Amino acid sequence: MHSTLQDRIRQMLAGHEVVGVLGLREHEGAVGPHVFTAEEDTARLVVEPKWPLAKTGWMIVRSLPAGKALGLVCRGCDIRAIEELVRAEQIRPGALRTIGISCSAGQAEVCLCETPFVPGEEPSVGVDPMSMPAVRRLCRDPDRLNTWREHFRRCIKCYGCRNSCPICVCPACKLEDDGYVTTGMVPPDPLAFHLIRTMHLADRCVGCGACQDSCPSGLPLLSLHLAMRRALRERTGNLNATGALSLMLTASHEDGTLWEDTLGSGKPGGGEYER
Amino acid sequence: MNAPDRSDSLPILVVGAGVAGLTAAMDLAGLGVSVHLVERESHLGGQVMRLDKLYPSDHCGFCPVWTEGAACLSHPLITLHRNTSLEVLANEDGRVIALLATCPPAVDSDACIFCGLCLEACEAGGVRGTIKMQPAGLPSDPATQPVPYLNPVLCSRCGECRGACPTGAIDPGRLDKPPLEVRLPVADVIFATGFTERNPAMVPEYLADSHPDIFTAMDFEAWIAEAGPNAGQISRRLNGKTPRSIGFIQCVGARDQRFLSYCSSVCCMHALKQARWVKRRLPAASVAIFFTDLRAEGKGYEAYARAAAMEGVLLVRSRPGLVFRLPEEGGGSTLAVHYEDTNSRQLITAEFDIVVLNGGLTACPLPGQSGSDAGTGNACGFCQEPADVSRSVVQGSRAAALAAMRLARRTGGGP
Amino acid sequence: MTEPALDIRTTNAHREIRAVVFACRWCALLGADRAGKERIDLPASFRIIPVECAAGVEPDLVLRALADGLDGVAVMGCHLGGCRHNEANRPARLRLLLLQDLLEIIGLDRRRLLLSWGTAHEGYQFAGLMREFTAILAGLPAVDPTLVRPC
Amino acid sequence: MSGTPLVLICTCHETLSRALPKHALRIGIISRMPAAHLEFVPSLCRQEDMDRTAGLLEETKHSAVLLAACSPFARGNKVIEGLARSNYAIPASLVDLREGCAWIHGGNPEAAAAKAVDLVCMGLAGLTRRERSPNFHVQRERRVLVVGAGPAGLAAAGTLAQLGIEVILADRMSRQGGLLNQIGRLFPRNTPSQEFLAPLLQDAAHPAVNFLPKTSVTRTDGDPGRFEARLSCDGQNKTVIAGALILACGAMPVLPENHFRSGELSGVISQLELETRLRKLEGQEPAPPGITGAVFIQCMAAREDARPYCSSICCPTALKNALRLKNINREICVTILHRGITTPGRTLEELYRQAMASGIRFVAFSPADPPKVRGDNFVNAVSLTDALSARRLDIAADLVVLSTPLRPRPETASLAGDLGLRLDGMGFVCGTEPMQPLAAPLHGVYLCGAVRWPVSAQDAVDQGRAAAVKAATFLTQGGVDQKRLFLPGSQSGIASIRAEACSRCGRCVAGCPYGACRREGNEVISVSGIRCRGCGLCAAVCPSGAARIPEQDSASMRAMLREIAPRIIQ
Repeated sequence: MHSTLQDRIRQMLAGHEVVGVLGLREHEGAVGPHVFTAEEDTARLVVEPKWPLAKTGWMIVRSLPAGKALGLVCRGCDIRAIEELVRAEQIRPGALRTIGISCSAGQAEVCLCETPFVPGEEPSVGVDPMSMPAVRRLCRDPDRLNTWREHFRRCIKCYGCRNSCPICVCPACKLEDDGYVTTGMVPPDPLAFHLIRTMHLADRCVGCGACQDSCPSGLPLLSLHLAMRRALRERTGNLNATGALSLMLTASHEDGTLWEDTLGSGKPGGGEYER
Repeated sequence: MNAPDRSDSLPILVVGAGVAGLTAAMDLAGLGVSVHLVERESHLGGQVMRLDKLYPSDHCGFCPVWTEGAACLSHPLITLHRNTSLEVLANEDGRVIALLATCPPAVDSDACIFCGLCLEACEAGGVRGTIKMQPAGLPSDPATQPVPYLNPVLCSRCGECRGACPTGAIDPGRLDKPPLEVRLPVADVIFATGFTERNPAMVPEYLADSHPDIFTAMDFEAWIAEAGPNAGQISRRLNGKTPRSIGFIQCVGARDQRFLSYCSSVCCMHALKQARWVKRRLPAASVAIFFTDLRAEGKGYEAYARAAAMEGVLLVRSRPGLVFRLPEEGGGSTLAVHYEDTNSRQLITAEFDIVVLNGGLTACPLPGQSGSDAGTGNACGFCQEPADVSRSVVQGSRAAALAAMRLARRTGGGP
Repeated sequence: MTEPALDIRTTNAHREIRAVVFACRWCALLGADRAGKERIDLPASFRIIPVECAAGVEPDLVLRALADGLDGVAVMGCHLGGCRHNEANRPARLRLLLLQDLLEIIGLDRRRLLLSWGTAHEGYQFAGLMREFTAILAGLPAVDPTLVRPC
Repeated sequence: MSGTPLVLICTCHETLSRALPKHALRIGIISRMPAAHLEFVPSLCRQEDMDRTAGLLEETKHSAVLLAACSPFARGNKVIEGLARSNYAIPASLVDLREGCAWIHGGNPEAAAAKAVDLVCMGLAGLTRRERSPNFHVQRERRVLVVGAGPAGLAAAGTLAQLGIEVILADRMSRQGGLLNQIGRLFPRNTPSQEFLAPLLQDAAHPAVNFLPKTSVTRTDGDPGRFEARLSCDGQNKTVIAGALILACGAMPVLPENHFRSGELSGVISQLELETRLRKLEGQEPAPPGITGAVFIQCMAAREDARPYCSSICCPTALKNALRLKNINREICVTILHRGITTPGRTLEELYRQAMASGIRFVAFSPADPPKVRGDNFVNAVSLTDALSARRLDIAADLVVLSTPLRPRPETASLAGDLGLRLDGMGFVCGTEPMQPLAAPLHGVYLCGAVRWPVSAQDAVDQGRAAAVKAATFLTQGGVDQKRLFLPGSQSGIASIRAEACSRCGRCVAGCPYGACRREGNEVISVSGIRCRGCGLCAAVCPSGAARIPEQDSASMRAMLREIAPRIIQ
């Protein structure tokens, strides 16, 4: 598989389809992102460890002149992120040519990933995040508020989660706005800082785990996002794991409901209240 | 570009501020034509304000109308005459003159601040119950503020209330004043006088008026309205108990050679709406509609009727011949409806706790027309042809269009 | 689900409940107004902020309100199908239901966010909702200051 | 005093002082809002009070005024409007201390006073940060594009022309009149359709009406006041600019597809075909022989799961044509098989009575047991069970007429889609029920006739006139700020998008219920002032806080929340 991957990159470079291909390179014993421009370079291409590259790709593509494209070696989550960025008009369609690699079952388990594969490749086995004990503990346990409080308390407000997130590309961020998150306060107001971020990603998170990977305090942010994604899927009836949920929260959904309150008691005719 | 000022030309008179009249007035004003809108009641919106819900959206009845009414009140080109009736429409030398008579109520609802001091003053000096808080206009109208109502029969004209009122809103002296008459030359008249519900007692076999649990459709609407006396709860008028069964009898006095030969057009959907609301609030109650032809021809109506049937509303093609009392254990009585079931082809006598009589809606007569034929009047809404809200507002706009076209022909220019 | 009490000091003490109500001016605001006209006596626990449409209520602001230490937030709009803004309340409902889900995920009681679509349009209904909401909030611990503002 | 906000607290003729003691309010407010200047007034709502208030404001030069009075639905709005009329425009807003506080917390004066202080402080916090949406200028082309020249479209065009508005009347056919050209006579009065059309055609032959035959609309863009419609006129592309659009493109008949053996037996025809035959028959003198028994079957392909609606025109049409057959030859046995005769109202019910009186027989059938058409090459009978008597009937027939319901035209969906209009489950276009059934949610777009729902020719004409008057109203109100006119005391504003914060992610574009937010080229997302009605959905879904409604800005909302937040935490 590795060699076919290198072949495809060489083909891409040889055909001048792209100005270069972004992938991982082993260099002097360390692995890091690299834009391969020469065919012979590709010998040093590696695919491990998992390293979400969508955001790096976005940064490079942004500065490319029109008509130029970049190749990107990426995983299922990266492809979803790129689709999302194209939909949000952050990347010109076709400016990022993806070369997908599916993840192993082991990697999927680490990433709590339901869909660790790329379109066109043999689907590999994913995991149901909500069945994982660690996630259940965080999102179902009766004492979870305490757990989350301890986690949120360790936040150093480095914005690493936002900066690494392939979806967070806003030029202005509410997390830096004193109206929402008190400036100069560390750790930040958790209800505001972390939950606002979660709400913003509720219908867009691709589950890449970049936020969690980049968090110096080890906050289990991915579980939060995955739990939200599941909640949205259950609410909208869109239970296809790979199905795009994007814009679910802005589009209109008709159902037969007429009157509703979440207490379930103020309904017409309930009338147990004297005047 | 501003709307041309037509304030110098004669206004158009719109008689009736129900949904049709309101729409006609708003459309004309929107074209820059000045309008005088005459309403017999003290509130705008007409019969629709008495509806708790509208079919087929199940939208609250008053709310959309209330918005239109508010817009109408603040429109600079609309002059509103409340508590006013059109007495005579005369043709004098080719000019149409309307004679309006206004009876201002004892309480000026524009000045009243609803503080209730008049009540206290009256209770101290007068007969209890002489002044009551009640919504201006209709008891079930949720949009208007309850204002004091001075009962002209009980009132001793002592004037205590006037003394107590901080804003001078109440004046028992107004009770005895003759109506204020105004002569108004108008360019054109649009009638939108709407309908009234005929007393179903005219149909002897249905016992109307003789049992508290026999309602007319509009009474029942008020009885179960969320803004009504029971805050949306459904109970029997006889004893306050929850009804186990409710029967709706359609075409009462309508499509009937003895009374009104026509179809009132809105009652099938009206009954379906009430039946669905009953079912929503009392899922256990059995609800039946006895109809002649179920007329659900408008936009979304058939789907509404299907939904009603799905929810368990029993639809029976039948014209019951008789309603009578059945003695109930522990006193009182329920009602029996005697009908021929066209499905089983048997004569059935079914017991109902509540019977709603639906059908006899008659157009209000067009006022001011006796003796003179102004010849320019055109009618819209129910007074022209039985119509529901959606049809009435279209007819209202159409009447405005025709009046504007006549005006344009006369003055030789568009709006 | 009930929230675990995190701070003993804030649970037992008699405290003043504070909630904010974002009320759509076409529907819930009328209900609130009607309750006022009828002089229905209500707990003084809520403050109303009128909005043009429930769809204009930012979930972020709801979170901010909770982070400010308010016990609860209510968002009240028109009945579904009766929105004055071309059905804008339907996606709003989904957004806010999801926000309730989020509260539940981290362990806060979802009832801290009350959503009402058309059920608050009459005075007595608005009053009923407010009484019940206040009672529910009174039964919950105060929004834990250490969660709100970590020390 | 200049530059400070003024708080005017109305004591409602001292009736509120019991629940809200003045000193408690004064201490509470001044301690939290030291800059505010506080005054108690006995009343704000009488005209002289408003004049006095306006005079006071003019003298004292306060930066803003907060009126703490009663509910906007009681007198509050009136007070605000009264001030606005006084030509002294400073930021003003209203908080409701009566219905919203004193009257509902009378049982707990201490809490009521505390809440009143909060409400006033919230009001001040919001007021001092509040902004106003800029006024926008709307260009309104005094020209209306009417799509469809059937009875509805013709009536709309004729009405508009007489009101002095230019009309482009486009129809896909070469001839005006729409479906009426396929129909000989119209219910309820059996009017020849050409006679019915004549005055409409005459009105529409106005110089202000430009009729484009063989024209279809391929795309519509632009905003209310200036729509751009791309037309295909007899194969040629053309773009027209119109201030408003009227959709009158009608519906199409559902013709039988082997229903009741229509393809198989001769003598089983659609109502539409009967129209053609009747036209020939009615011209003949004396009455031609041939038909002895005619059976009409109603609700063909309607009121069933696949087409779950009543097409509303079929019953009166059948009655009219049955009567025409009777007029040709009284000896013809005419039977109408129905599932309930739908003739609501006065005139249609009269038609029904007339049909009964003329000897036409009515038999109800159940949809579960539909009539069976018998015959061999030629129809000779219809068998059915009378749903009321349960008797089996065999009715001799040499003509079976199947009712012809209407269904939406295929182009309706794309036309509606371009304008962001919703279709109902059946594919007809939706207006704004219940008070504006002919107005789309978007300003400047109106519906009439069968594009909205099947209607009679007369109703189509009425709707055409009604739609025309709505369009004329829209175009006439140029310069008048409709929003202020229609929503007195409204806080609704117009969305704006801060370019520096916008990522162009398009969430507002996807969510806006009026299509007001949109991408234009590579620029930031723009908002159409006339489309926007200030619901604020864009602001709620914008992740970067770029979209906002100035009147309902999150900064001022946040400031209000700060006033409510528990003091200890602050």
